[in-house]
Amino acid sequence: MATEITLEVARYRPGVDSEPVMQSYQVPLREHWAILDGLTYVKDHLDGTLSFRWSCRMGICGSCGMTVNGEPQLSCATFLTDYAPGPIRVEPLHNFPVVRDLVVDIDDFMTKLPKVKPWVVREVQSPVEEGEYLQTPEELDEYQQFSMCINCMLCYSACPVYSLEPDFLGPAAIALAQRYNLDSRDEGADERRDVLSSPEGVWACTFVGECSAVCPKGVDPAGAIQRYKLTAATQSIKELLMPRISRRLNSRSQG
Amino acid sequence: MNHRRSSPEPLLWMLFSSGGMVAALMVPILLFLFGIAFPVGLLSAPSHAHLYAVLHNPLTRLVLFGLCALALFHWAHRFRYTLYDGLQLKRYAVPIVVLCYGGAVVGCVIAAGLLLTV
Amino acid sequence: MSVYQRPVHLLWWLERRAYVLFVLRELSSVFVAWFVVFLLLLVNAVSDGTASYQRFLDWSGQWWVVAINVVAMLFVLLHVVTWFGLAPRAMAIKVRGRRVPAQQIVAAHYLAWLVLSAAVAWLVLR
Amino acid sequence: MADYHDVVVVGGGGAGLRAAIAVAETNPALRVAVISKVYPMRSHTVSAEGGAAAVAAPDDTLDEHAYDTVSGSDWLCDQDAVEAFVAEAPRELLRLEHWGCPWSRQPDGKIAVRAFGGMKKKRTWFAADRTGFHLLHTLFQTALSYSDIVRYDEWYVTKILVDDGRAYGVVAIELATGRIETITANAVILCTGGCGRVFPFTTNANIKTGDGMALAYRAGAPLKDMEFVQYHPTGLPFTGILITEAARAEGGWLLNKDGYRYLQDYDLGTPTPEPVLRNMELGPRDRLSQAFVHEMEKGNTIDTPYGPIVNLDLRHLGAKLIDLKLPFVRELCSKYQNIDPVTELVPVRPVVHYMMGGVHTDIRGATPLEGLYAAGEVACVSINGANRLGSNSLPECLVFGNRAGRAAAVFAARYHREVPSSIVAQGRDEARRLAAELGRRVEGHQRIADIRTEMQATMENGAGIYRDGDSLTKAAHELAELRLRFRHAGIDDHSTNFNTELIAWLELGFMLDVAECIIDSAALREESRGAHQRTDFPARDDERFLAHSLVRRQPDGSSRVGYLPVTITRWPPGERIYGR
Repeated sequence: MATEITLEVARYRPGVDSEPVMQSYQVPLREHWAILDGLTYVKDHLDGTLSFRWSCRMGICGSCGMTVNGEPQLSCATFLTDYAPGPIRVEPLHNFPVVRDLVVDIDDFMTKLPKVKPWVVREVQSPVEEGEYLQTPEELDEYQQFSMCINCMLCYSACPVYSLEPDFLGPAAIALAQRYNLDSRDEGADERRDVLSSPEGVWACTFVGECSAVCPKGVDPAGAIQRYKLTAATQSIKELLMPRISRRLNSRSQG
Repeated sequence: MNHRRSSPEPLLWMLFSSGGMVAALMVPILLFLFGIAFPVGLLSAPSHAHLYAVLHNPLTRLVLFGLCALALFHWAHRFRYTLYDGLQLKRYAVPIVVLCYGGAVVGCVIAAGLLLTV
Repeated sequence: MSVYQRPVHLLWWLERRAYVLFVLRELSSVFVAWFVVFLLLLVNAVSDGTASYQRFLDWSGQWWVVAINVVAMLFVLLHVVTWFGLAPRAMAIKVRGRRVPAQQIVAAHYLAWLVLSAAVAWLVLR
Repeated sequence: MADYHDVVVVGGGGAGLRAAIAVAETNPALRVAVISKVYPMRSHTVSAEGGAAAVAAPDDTLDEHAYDTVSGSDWLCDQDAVEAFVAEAPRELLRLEHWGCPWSRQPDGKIAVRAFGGMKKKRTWFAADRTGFHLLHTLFQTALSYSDIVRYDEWYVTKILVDDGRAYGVVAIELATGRIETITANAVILCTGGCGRVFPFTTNANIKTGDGMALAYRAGAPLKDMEFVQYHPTGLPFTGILITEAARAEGGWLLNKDGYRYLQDYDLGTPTPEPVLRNMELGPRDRLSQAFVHEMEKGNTIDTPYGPIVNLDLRHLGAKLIDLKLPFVRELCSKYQNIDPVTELVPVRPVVHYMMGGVHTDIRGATPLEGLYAAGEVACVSINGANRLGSNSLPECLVFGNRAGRAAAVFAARYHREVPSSIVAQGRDEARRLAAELGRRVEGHQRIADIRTEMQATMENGAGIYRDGDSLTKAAHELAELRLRFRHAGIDDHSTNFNTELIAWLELGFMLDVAECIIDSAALREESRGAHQRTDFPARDDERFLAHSLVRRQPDGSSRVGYLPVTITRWPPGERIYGR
């Protein structure tokens, strides 16, 4: 096995470069080394000016999403040896504005996330003194996989709809909304419906399915979206067919 | 709230997905028989009398109308988004919507006319 | 702060294999629509009488019509495979409180497909 | 003009978010802000795996939880703090449950609890083995519902502003733009976590560089019990990734090179097939890590390119239990070690995990510096004493995050003062200093990474699981030298946008301060207690050292260590007994 591998890293210096330029670095090719280890090697020994985000290096904090050979990946969970003999092309996540080198701006997601109310909504909050809200393992299982989202943004990077339609809420935000909709303790589905069942919500999704394919945590945002479409469409048609009943329901939930 | 109730998307999506399901279940066999097997002589085509009898059954006509209508709305919805995303033509949303769903409606009317006059 | 925004190519879907497959899947709808046209031509021919039906059979035997239908068949099959494959992700079906596994939902779809296809074939070929 | 908030929380992890919510709930009229160098959901709380302890089962009592904590701490904790902690922990975890935390459940829908090291009863709540992740995301998402909580995401705090003995805010850099801002406040809460990164081999994330400890220390607040560094017995070799104690709580065994459960040789009980509480693999972390060192000295460990290891055996647990209770362990092993714990042994070795010490606070989270509060790993209340029990740190973040938030809210409202003009001037000076550092070009300079690597090696050699006077003296000298070199370290990156090299340079400065505090505190504690084991003073010495060390920064920049008596309420110092 070769002892080194080439990383071709996208560099972008705002105000200096008009678009990213690729720069090559030779890094040691070692077993167990993730792409991230290669990048920190560059930062520590070759070029201190390279900027990228990272923290937990165990695939749970969601900081280090990058485009590796064209695919969105967590750079801490993608290994150099899998790409030998290289070169490995490392670029920032697609579909986001690039702030610097491999760092992208995710403010858009951070602004959209609160809009889907990703928290428990209840008409009456019981005092904690009364103990826990009961939830069976089966009820937990209903939403558990959607609670696994680490907000790493790989799904947004893989979503062509998001690249074309910047107003689209996007896979992770909708999956997190469904995480609460499907939680037996939550009563907020109706409050979330306005945002979810809007043209920028689930209806913009064409089920490309790449969000789920690239998710490092096995969340299925595409599935969450399709399930929500079915729920929302059924509800809408019920309201269309039985306007009086649904109006009464609506006025109650709004009141 | 008004915005939500007036949005046609849920209805259009329901038509699209029903159409997708019906098309997946029914189109392959019909297309195989009439589009490939009979024309290339893999199987001998049924007689006119037999087909005419089958078609004359109101149930057949109802099913075929359902198939045609839903399949057309399936096409309309998917094709609309293919034009929006695949060719980035969303700026022409209005003519695209007219073309797609208008086409489907016209298709439904023609289908109804033809099936009623068998 | 100046940021770099990567441009979206007109044919962005050529960038990844999965995107190409997606666009092909979406284009299958065009062939579904073509099938409706083809079917309605058949219906029209049958209702116009024997001669008209024979003319339809002759026309549909022309090489280019067969070619279109073979391509249409491939696309429709792509539609079937992708549609059935994605179905369990859009529906969470429960039987007696237990979630039905995805493979069983897919299998049920294919079963329904086989039964319906057999019924149609029987009706036409009887 | 500077940004003003009534309360500024520095750090957006478990303690910080809990504190911010507490401020918002205590007094909705207060303006509260959270400043964090990463987006809150990236904070290191996310990596906690095993669980959070709080009395829940009917056969358990607060006193038992308190006693386990006190004996686990080798009697160095403050027992009033422990009593408050165990009393409030269940309420905090229930609140998390109400906020949506997906705690694992019993079949009837009640909270499930698991065993944990050093605990006499099953009382550790868990969300599979991703407890910290779920806890952090639940807190973060719940915090989003408080639209009044202002967030400064990816802002790095460089200084606490102090006037006349009171904290009035901070100076921070916005990473994306390089903008330097003075953010004033009537109270500041530090929730920046620990400093595992001063050591070479740690479970800690890259962000855990002791910023808050150094910020408080430089602002004049003392650091407490800094010599107590917890080594977790089971980290993956090379990466240092944590394999949770829950793996042993569910029944995992530690085996030496002969496949022998060696813990039985270290006064930790006798091996049983089923896990027994406070026995063998369910002993406290300090004792288990020390046992590893003895095994190594006996030649019973296995040498690998990444150091000596022992094996964690989970094979007898079976795939079903592992997938249900330890799915993350399986994922981490397969991804980072290329092994499947269902069929293979997991190589592990002790790894720096947690700082028992931190910024000295009272039971309300207040530091001696007026207006400055601290909670979570950055703080030392102390409930952890000389050794923290596994699964006590998550509830600590919640209980004391809540307490610090409430106390700061009351303080900020009751003692509200106009921010003195000197504070703004200090802010301007700090901004000038940072700008100068950013522009400073050094010829043939020292690399940041080299100094950092040498500092980490120094810490491991000088203040590892076992220390002695010589190793500590040597470490102190090496640190002094590294400090000199650090003055000549420069950065290559002079740009203002997302300059991670500037941040790394600032972090290194903080880490050198914290490292010095650890070494100096350890050198003066001439006894062995909990995680602080001196080979030259192998016994516990309650006469001289039943006391917290307090290290203060002197005007000349050097440190001075003093002592503070331990608070004892109901459990007089006794022998730590496990497995018998």
